[in-house]
Amino acid sequence: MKRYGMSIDLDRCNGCGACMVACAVENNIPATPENSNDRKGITWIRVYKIDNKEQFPDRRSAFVPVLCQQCGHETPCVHVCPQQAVDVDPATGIVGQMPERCLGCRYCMAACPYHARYFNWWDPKWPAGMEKALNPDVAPRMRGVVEKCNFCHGRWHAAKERAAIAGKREIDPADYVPACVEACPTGALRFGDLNDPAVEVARDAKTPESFRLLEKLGTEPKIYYRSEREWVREIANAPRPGKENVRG
Amino acid sequence: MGWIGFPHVIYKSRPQPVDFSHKIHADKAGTKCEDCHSFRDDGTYAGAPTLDKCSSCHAAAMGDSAAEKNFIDRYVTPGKEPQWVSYARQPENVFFSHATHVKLGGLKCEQCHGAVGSSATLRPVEEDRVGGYSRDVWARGTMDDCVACHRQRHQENSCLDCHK
Amino acid sequence: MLPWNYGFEWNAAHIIFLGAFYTVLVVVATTVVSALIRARRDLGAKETEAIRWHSDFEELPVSDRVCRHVLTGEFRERTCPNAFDCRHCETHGKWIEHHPMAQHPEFEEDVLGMAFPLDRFYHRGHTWARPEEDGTVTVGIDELGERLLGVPDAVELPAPGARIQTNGTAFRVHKRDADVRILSPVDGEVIETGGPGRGWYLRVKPDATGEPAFRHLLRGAEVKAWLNREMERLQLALVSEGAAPTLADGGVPVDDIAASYPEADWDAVCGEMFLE
Amino acid sequence: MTTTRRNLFQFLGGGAVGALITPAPWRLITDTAIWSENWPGIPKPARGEIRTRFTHCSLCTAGCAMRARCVGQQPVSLAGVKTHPVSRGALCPWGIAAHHLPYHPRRLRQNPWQEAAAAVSAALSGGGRMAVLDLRPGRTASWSYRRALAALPKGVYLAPQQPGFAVDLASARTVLSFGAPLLDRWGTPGNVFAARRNFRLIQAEPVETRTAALADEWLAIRPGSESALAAWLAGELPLLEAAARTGIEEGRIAALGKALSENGPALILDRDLTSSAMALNKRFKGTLVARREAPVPESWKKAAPVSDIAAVPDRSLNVLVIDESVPGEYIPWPAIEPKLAGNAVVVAFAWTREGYGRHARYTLPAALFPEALDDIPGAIDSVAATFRLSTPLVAANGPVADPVAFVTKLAGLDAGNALRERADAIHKAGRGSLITYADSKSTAVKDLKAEDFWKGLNEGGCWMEDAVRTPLPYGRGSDKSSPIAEPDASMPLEIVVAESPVGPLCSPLLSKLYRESNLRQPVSRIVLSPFDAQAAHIKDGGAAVLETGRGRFAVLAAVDPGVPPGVVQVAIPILAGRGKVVAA
Amino acid sequence: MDKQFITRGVQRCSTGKFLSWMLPWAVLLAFGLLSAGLCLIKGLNQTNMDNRFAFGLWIFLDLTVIALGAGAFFTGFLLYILKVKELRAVINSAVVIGLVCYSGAVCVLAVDVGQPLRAWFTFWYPNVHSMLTEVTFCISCYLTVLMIEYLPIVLKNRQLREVPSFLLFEHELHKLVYVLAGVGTFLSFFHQGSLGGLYGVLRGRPFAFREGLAVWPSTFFLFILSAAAVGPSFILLTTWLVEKISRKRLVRPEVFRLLGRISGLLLAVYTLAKSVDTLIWINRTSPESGFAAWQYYSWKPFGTWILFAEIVLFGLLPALILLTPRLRLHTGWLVSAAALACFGVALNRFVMTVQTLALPTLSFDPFLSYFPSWQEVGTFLAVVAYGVLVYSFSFRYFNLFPEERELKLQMAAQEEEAALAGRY
Repeated sequence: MKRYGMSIDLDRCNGCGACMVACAVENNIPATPENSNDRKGITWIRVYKIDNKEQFPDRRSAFVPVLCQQCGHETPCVHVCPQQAVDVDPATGIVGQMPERCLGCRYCMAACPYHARYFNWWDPKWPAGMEKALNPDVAPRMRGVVEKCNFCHGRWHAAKERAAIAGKREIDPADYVPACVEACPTGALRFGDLNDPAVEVARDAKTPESFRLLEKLGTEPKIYYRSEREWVREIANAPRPGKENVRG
Repeated sequence: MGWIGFPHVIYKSRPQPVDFSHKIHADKAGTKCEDCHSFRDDGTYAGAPTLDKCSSCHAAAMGDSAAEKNFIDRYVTPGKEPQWVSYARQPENVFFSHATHVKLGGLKCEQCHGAVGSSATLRPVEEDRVGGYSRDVWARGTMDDCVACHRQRHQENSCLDCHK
Repeated sequence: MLPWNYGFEWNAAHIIFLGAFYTVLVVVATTVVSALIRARRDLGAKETEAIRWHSDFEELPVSDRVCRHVLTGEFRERTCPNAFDCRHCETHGKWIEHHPMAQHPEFEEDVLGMAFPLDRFYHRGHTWARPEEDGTVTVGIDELGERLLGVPDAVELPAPGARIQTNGTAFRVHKRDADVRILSPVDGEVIETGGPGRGWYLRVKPDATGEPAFRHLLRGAEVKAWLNREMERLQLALVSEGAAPTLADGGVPVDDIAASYPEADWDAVCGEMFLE
Repeated sequence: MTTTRRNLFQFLGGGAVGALITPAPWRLITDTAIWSENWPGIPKPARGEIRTRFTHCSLCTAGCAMRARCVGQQPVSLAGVKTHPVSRGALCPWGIAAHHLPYHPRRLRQNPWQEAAAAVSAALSGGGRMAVLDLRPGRTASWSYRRALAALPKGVYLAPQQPGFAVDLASARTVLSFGAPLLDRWGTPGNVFAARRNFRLIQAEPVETRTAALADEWLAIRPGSESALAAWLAGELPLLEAAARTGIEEGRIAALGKALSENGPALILDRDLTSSAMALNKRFKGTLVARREAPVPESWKKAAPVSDIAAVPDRSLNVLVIDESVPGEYIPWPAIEPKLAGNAVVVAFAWTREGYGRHARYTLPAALFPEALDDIPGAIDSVAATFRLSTPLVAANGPVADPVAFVTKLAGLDAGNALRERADAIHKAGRGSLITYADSKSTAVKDLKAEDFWKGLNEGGCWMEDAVRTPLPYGRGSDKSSPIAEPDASMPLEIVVAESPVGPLCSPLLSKLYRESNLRQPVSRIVLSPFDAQAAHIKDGGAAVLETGRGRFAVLAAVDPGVPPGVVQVAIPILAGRGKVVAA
Repeated sequence: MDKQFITRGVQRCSTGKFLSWMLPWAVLLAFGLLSAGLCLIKGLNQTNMDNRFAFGLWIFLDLTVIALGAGAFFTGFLLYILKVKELRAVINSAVVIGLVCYSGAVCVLAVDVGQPLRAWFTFWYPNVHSMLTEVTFCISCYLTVLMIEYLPIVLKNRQLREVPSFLLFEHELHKLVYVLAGVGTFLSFFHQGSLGGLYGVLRGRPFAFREGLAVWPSTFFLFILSAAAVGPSFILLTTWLVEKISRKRLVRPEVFRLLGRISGLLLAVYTLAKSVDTLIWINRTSPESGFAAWQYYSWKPFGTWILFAEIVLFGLLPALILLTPRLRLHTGWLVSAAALACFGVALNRFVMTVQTLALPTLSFDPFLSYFPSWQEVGTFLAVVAYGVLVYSFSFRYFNLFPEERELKLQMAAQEEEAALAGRY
């Protein structure tokens, strides 16, 4: 039994957005129309620009990549789905969304505290010819269904197949790395099996600077963040209302 | 009445480009399935063989059957790939790994594809008019059949095992 | 939803949830189906007229459902539980045992200037039934009824041989915008039909003869008391249907009331008076 | 009457019940669901054999190595190559989706080659002066231009000024950057991030850019006062005054000086690598090295010199061919226009009409990555000379015109296989080695046959000179820092470029970064401090007009207390300078 | 002229007048259908909902409408199960209102989902742990029940009952209607509840999350209570409205008061329960998930006033009015209290849906605002128009208020007495 998870070093992330683009390319996520906005766009992983809410010159910013946190306990989106379109794979701990089963009620989106689920408000559209460049390992979704990060399941399938042809049941960890992790130029993202104490992700998760978003909700997310900066670690907690506190 | 007439209403039948006989090839050429339907190095399944595989033998007519002559004239000589229609082409949202089923699961081709290997002729593919799926995956070998086998072998974890 | 559907498991949650669901479906379906079956049965059993009368009777205002003995002042207060069918009314039965009705004299009785001969029985739907020597019964509309309808625009009579039953439709009369079902006073088979001009409408071969067969009909002294009540009702009906209260002082109704109240919703008035 | 009606009802009811026991309705329901799976208009990704091919990104001079995952011939995704010594497996968002570029909806579709050629030769027939503006000098194509122009009478080769040195980040311990976007697409990202762990980064700039946010120390310097800090470092300004001008307390300035001199080797950078910053490097023994270029054939040496646009006499150009087929440093049109003679023929080779195409008489569609075969000159931070090809992955999608062929044809020169000649020249020189990615091997050029060398290069190999650090003689450029700029009153605001812009030409998916999220600042938006916004009566999200030396631009204004007063933050490099903002 | 279709003995306006009343509503309905059609054909991008505001006006509408429609089941329950005979006067009207509300809600839901073609998946592959599954099953079943309950009312039409088979079916079905009432009560109990549960179970939304019994959060029971409480109020309100619009006496004042009393009683209980629940939530549930309750109310405009309004202004106040016999005697008080109660439940549903989504969960979330697009509003209006149309039609051709005729005669009697009094 694996427990795939990710560790994200916020002191390294420079907010370049390579992960977001790589994710969109890997998972055949189309661009939304010109008139869309940050609230209707689809980004399985989204890098938020956050700051310490101070004014110049005390303002300090950081970048926080947020993807599906792959909650491991009472996964909020799973038990609300009326027709079993969402499930947790016991073998990998990955929360999977089945677009073909989804009827687009969006209940799961209301349930997700991380806003990591995205709805296809438009029919998927690619510029003429670009559909040739789609990734064959991931089926494009139709309008009106919810989708989200599944740790690049297409790559997991490919890795399994590669193992199978060699007659192995276990995949080679090097064969399975999500697109965002592969793309991260600063090495801020790391991916691996949290159950395997040898891999660095599992070690990152245990460092004192590491934390998870909204840990107190008790949903056991599998995405660990870390930062040396005190004010950045604050984001683990509930919002402090009063000031408008987001720019990205 | 409805039960008989119905299939014709809902399935559009698409004939194969060439009247290929698995039987003859199996008998005469004594070939095994994987000789033509092979795996690639990365484990992906190559599906129906390409023309060069055929023309390696059929550069010139070997027998005198009309089908073969027709095949050579229409495809081999002009070097045009015949457009085979797949019987069991899975829907876009399905990930099916032959490697996993054959190498790890130890399944025989017949278990899913039936006696295609010994068929003397290629039946036309029946394609669902609304859904566009082949009848073989949509009416005969549905997801329920996959699930049944997977449950039996305790190979069922989540939707994304087989969906993509 | 079904055991062989993907995702179904034989666990408590599924069994309870779907169990409840199917129970509901079954209950609802059974209800509807049994209603249908019963309705068919009733249809077969020619219950239509009876049921119609019963549901109509239920719809009547309480004031219109008073027992005949209240009209005569014998009882102080009683609503009829039997839809005006006294033949099976124990109370009525007991009462007339102890207070047998006086033999009614043979002369014409005049009530408020209307002729109500006592040689016949009156139905509260303003029809009368007169037993003839040959054992048949003649059915007609009483004077007040006649005056309400005046000269009918049209009359739909049942064909001879048709069956009519007490409180069921005897025949229909059209007047102005009114389309009135005249209720039958007796059970029996129509043998001859009359009409407005001839003073009677139907000759009926009754299923039963003798006093009990007519026990539900008004007679003798009751008639006057009943009519007074009817005049009040007519009054009320006319007022509520928009006619000016003119004969409030108990004046004698004119021959063709309909004609004298052109503004009144005559359909409603007749519906009220003919207990429809 | 009623009976017939009853019959009707019975018939309908019976029909309904009857239909339920036929397969029809059930089948229809399921089919609609299946139909909704293959929702109309959803493309089916091509299936086929997955192949891996290698190339180099030509979107900028970093030329990062790329591993392309192809279905058949069609690349479906790109990734960096860990074994590449410079780019080290890193790609920027622009590069990651670069394989979408050929399908860019705003790409040029007509190819008026004949007309352009005719017009040009007509203009030249009277002995007119022809110039080629090459946005990315140092390529083999650039050499071809220069050779052609040398052959032409009065041929001029124009190109943006290239620094004569390279930056050796790896050996620096302390880096002072005057607003150089070190961590945001500067140099070769992979190289920078790798080196980043070894030096202390002090970022001196007015706004908190991505680089400032991740710098070890951010000197929030008063806009426009960088020169003052530089002057103090150059020992030309007393500490007190420097502090007064820059708005940074003396302590920190002093500490900065200390760090640079004691925690060396130091390195001082600024956005445009101006001579003054280089002068400071001389003072603090900055780790700059001489720029090295891959060998070229002897026969090419007779080539037109690289001349600066400013040096060209006004109204003297009759023909100007602009090669913007690969993005490079964009020379603003106002600097070019005066050099053109009346009715001069301007031909631009571009992807869209949105660049120089707006001013050119003819805009010819250039092949773009990954359609074009091209080589990529070394980036500012590549110490050793390299030679790598951007080998095409797909056939051109639509008509394309080759600018080099266009120019060389005029001079009757055939530069058809210039790349091959260059490769052979490199092979002949025999230095360095070829790094191939498929097998991640590095083979000395000496051990390769010219054929194999060329083959290796075309399979996405990279030739790299064995690292030889030749210290910079620091001869070039005055060692005096430039005079301290005095802000002019008419343009009260300092325009600071805080973003590498999401330009018009990138994969449509880049919208994820600036439209579908708020990660990057759209080119159409400026950011102001609440103070300045209030002064100009602009509210957050309101429309505004930005006035600069280059003209007036309609923009959307965002208000952010993180921006210092006196600064307007933009995402278009050429706007850098001073300006003012007024409400629209 | 449609007189022969109108129940005998009741006054209805002329056909022309009726049509001119229906016309504007029909137009509104047409507009609504257009906007709904746009959402179905072009997709939900027509709405102003987005990934953060996944639910909008429509869900609010559904919850409210279904709460108000609860009068149907509750009246049925009181009349047929608890044998509160007086309510016979309004049951038909209640059924029609229920039918209108539920069918309207279901239609909007069909537009609200992204893939209506797959709506049946919920039945075919139900996730029995999802509150939404419960809602879907119960509502669709209950809608069927309501239709069946509506049937007798239709078949009682003066012309239809001339058809013997209709007459008999109506008669027999009406005899069994108590079964349907029972089933309806059962179903309503669960879907009203699970509509509350819908939000109560959202562990990821501490503002909505509540502890509870077994699988049901406290909101499950609160919703049942509030729905049962305002159901009668809404019937009272509508009946009063119809009386005003049609200028007729339809039910006896006693019935009004009875409805008021029932409503008041339940409202009082609800308010109490709600207060207790709120206290538990503020002091335990919310802090345990890392959210201090004051945080929710420090985002303008949703200050603590909204909590006050919900509990005191629209809960306690109407409850007290309705429970004060002296005030109950005045229609004015009765109606305004009922209105308050209805508004209260609407507010509660608004808070549960819209405010829940507007509040940030991540520390760097902004507080969101959302304004529906005209397509959403149009669809919303379609439901209202549809309701008015169906109700008006039923009111004209079916006997929604059995006591109407009797009351008419009574009034005639009074008039006459007045006339006589004038004479002597």
